[in-house]
Amino acid sequence: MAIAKQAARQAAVWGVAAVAGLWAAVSSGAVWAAAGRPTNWGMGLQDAASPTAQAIADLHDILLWVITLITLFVLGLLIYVVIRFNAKSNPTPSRTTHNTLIEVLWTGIPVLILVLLAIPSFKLLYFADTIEDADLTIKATGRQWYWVYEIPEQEYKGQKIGGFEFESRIKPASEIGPDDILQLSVDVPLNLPVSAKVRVLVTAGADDVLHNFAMPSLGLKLDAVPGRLNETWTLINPEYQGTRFFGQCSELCGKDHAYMPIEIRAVDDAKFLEWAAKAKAEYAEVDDTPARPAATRLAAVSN
Amino acid sequence: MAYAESAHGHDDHHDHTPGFFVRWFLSTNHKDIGTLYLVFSVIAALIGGGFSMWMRAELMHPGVSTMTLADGSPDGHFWNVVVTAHGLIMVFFVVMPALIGGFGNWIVPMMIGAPDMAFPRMNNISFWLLVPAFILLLGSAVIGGGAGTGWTIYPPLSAAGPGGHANMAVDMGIFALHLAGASSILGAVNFITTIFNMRAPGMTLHRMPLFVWSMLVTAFLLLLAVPVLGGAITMLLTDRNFGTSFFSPAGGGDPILFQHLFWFFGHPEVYIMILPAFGIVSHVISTFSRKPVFGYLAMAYAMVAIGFVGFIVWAHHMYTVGLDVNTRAYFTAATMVIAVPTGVKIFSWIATMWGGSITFETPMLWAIGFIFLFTLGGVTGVVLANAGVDLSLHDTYYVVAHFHYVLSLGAVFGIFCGMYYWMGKMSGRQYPEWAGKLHFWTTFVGVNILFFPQHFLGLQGMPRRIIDYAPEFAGWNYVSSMGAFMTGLSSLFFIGMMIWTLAKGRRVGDNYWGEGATTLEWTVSSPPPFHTFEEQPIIKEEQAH
Amino acid sequence: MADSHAEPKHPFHLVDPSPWPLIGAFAGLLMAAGALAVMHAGSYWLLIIGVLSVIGVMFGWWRDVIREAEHEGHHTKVVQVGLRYGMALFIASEVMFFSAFFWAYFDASLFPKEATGFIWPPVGIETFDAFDLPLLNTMILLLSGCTVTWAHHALLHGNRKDFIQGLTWTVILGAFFTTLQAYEYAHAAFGFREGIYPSTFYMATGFHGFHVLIGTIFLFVCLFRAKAGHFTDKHHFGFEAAAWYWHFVDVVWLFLFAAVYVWGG
Amino acid sequence: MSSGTAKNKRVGLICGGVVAGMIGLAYASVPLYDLFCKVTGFGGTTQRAEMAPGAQSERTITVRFNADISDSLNWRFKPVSREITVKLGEEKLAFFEATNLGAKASMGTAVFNVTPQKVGGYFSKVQCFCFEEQVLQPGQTMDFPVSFFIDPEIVDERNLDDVKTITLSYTFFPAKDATASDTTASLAQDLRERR
Repeated sequence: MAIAKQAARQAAVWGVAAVAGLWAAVSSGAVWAAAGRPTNWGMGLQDAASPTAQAIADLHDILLWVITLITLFVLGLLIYVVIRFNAKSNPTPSRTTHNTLIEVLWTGIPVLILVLLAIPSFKLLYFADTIEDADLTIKATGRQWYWVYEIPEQEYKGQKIGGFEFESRIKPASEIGPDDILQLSVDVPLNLPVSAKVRVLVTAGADDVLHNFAMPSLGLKLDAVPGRLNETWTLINPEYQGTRFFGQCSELCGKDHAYMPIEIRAVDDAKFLEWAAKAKAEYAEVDDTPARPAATRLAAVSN
Repeated sequence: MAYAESAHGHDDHHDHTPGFFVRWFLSTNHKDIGTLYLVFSVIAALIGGGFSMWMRAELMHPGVSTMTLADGSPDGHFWNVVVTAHGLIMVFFVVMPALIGGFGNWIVPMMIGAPDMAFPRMNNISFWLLVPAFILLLGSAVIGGGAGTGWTIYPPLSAAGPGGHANMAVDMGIFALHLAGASSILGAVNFITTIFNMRAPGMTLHRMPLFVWSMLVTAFLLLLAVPVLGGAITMLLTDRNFGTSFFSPAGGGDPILFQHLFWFFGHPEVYIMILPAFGIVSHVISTFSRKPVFGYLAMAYAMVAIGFVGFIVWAHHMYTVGLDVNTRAYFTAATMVIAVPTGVKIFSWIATMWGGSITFETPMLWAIGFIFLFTLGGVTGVVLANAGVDLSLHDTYYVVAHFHYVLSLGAVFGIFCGMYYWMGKMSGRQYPEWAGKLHFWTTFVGVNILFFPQHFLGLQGMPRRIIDYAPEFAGWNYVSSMGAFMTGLSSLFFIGMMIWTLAKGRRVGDNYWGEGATTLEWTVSSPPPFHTFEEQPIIKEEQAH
Repeated sequence: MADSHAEPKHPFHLVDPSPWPLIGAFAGLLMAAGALAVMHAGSYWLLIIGVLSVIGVMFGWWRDVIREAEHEGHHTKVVQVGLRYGMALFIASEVMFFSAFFWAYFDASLFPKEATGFIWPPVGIETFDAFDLPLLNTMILLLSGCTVTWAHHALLHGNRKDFIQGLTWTVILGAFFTTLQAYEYAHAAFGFREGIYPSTFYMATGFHGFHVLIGTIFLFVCLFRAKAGHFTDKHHFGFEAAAWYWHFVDVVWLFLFAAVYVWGG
Repeated sequence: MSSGTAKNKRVGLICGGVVAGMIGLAYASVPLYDLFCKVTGFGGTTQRAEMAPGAQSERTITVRFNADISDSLNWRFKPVSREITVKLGEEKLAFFEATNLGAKASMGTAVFNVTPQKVGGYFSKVQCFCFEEQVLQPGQTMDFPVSFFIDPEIVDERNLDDVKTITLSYTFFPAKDATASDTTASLAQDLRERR
């Protein structure tokens, strides 16, 4: 009896230690994670490269600890009960069916834990939703089955840029280079400057279906809905300059849902401006020139 | 009605069982209808489960190997069709028929000491409606290239417009859901009426066995949730075929409205699938611990609370559609609340075992497995409840892992648990214990290998519902597929064993589980007579639980 | 078979095996297949067969129920309580069915900012004057609610003549309502397919109209049964169910009238 | 039977009373409803503002414009200016411009929304071309003016303090076929065409 008990205790301790070790490794994530891309055998979130992604990772770490401990607690209880109260160890069952104190506790303590969890959760939620003024605005339009990126005409770092849009499609296997990732690399990636607050507008083609613009390392995920513009923001932390970020459409959108990846290259301001200038020359220009100057309109309507 | 006339013609004696056709096709007997449901569910599971095996085979390695077009290029649409069919079959034609139609029909009347269900004839149409529904659903996977919309059938993908599904497949799917929905609603009316109106004298609501409680709550969820789905898919149908604009932005409608309506049904639906399993597990835990259920009232009202809260958390499936931040905050908070009654149930089960004298027959293994795996699935639910974290996890394999832990390893473990617990009661024959244990351990290990790595894939950002993935996801996908095949083989073993049991299993007496099994079904023979409780038992003590 | 038991020791009704559920389920399949044929092949005959077989099953099934209740004495007090539960729950599910359409309506009308430019009813939609035909319809339905209650009271007092009279008036008013509704549809200034307003309007009022039709038929059957001498002051759940259903249809209309015609007009 | 008749009379009276009451309520519902709307500011048509209150605050917000168009409309549809800066409460006028590039006249209808989502309730339009169906002849260019203001009450909402830019987005869809007004006839027609 005593030996059984001791063995049980030992088994429980070892089990807890092993699982906790594994999960701690997962939660730290450092071993497997890489920025902007998944890693084979990776077990945690991708490296956080934006403030939102960092906040998500932080909350996820807290949550992972809490849920791991709860699961281990339940597992521990189960193991204990199985060993201590099996028919051999405990031939005569008790008839206990009520214990008010413990029932109040196991209702109250979870409530407390959830309230405590709600605080960082809401902080993250409102943080991710807060948009101070953005330095740059881009628009992503989901279509079956590629993305259209538009850099609207705007001023960035004192320079007038934008006024162009381009299509970004999956890179076929035959063109995959050594730095590319099959399924995730695109023919024309979107370039974004690091350290700039970017307003991301997301929609789907007016005659299209739902898509979802997702970039795990940047904590971005937003539905693209026809006839409706959604807005979010991101900021690529400066140390990720030069990184290529990969994401995928995350809402079932038909036949080639698996084949509409998203690729963003993080560059510095100079390179970004260079890219924008080149892109404007190269890609179909968005025709923004009005047919008549604005002043004549005002006169016509001011009634 | 030639039949009914002739039935009156001869004078049946007390326990006369009708002939084959009448018994199985025109049945008004809750046990026979329950058996029909169980058989139906097994057949549907073979198809739905077969689809999942195919999917895992396809996902075993990067690249597309089996689901290709004639020229060898990937057939993404076919993949979507399989995903859709797997989801709809498992939800509507496997889990619900097994837990509600099968065990509910078999056990609820016996547990409350009633001779049958309240509306035996309606009970039969509840079953038979599933057959045409299933035919239509299979049609929707075949005709016109099939419906590749996902089980959520979101427009505009499910609409008839550009980029959607112009052919008949989605309409067939909609009618399949209409018929299955009618079946569910009629079944729900039947269960509620039976439970309210036909309890044996002395069996107050607070003396009712927990499985009956779980069916009562489930039936109310069905009654109130399914018609909303009916309305939603009717609007989808008219949008597709008659030019209305409910979900089309061009006409002033809103595709997001469909998601609201769908999840107002869809969220209660997941509780519909899990609550009966809660009920079964409670009985099994109590039986094999040889102890009454701990905190009976809390257990019953926790289910009521879960059912109620289930109606006010639907938008947590829609965190990324562009909902207002305050709305997301509300749904985050409301969703987290579910953890409280669920926790009460988990702890009460453990407390039931605490101080007991536990033996580990097969049903008990499934019940303990259920508690652990459901806890695991539940806590990842707490993670997903946070709208902020959902920015990373929405529509990834993390979600797939989460809902398979609560449904595939929760509800389905509940089904196996009930199967082993009541198999002897229903058939009069008992499975070989070693085989049951082998099935449990292979399934337990298999499903964990199958679904646990999917958490990692989700955290790494792998979206769900994709036919092919980057080589970076290859490792865990391979492991997951291995787990799937192990589970698949284990399930085939189960079916073989059940057939063997029906033919050659050891015969058992009224109460083959002994003192722990206290509910009324253990007072009748195994299998029970064609008509049970010709005379209603009288419940005096709180013996019911 | 239940009646052939020597003497049942419980008050419940163990129904004989019946072919109707099986046939009914497949009649449902036929109807669904017929609807598919209409939508994708433009052919109506399969739908017509489907609908007729569903109606046939309903007829046969409920004829059996009536026989069991009237002539075979299976509907004991307890069974009647069960039937009451059944009908009430069915109506509850119907309420949820309508709630989906009201949801669609309020989604479009309360939050019109996305699609209809903050305006409800949308520009270009000429709505009905709520205090014209719709008000008359409201009065008709309310009046029919009164006549059905009159019939019920008469029945409770064993006054068969008034019972039949009240029921007759209810059926006439129900039919009148449907006629007026058809007239309204025929004179609507907007077509079924002209955007979200007509969609919600026709869907909600159309399904209501359909329920009125069902309710009218239900009451009509009760009228027939009443004339055939069915229903006593103690045992008349068939009629009561019809009356409940009628009141439900009535209440849905009041919501429609208030929300769609008055508020949304 | 006599007591029964008396009772029937009473029931009849009650029914009559209920009917009379309902008629009364139904007629009273219009003024009551108007009153309700005035008090709560709630209702079908009140969300479109009649007039801007005028500049109320030094806080400015940049309003950017976004235009999308359905592929099945062969139109060019663009905002005339990319952005405008407004003071809270100040009414501004902005233009979108559409040109029919096709060879046939076509009809479009626009839907709009504003982002971020949370400011939706504070963005008021005085006049717009929102849901109206617009016909453009081949080659025709049409202006679509929108006049709007930002509700000054936005300052009271702490949650909106971060909002410095609002995006106003329009999407043009082809208008639903307006000739298909006769439901049943056109339905049958449509079904035949489908076949």
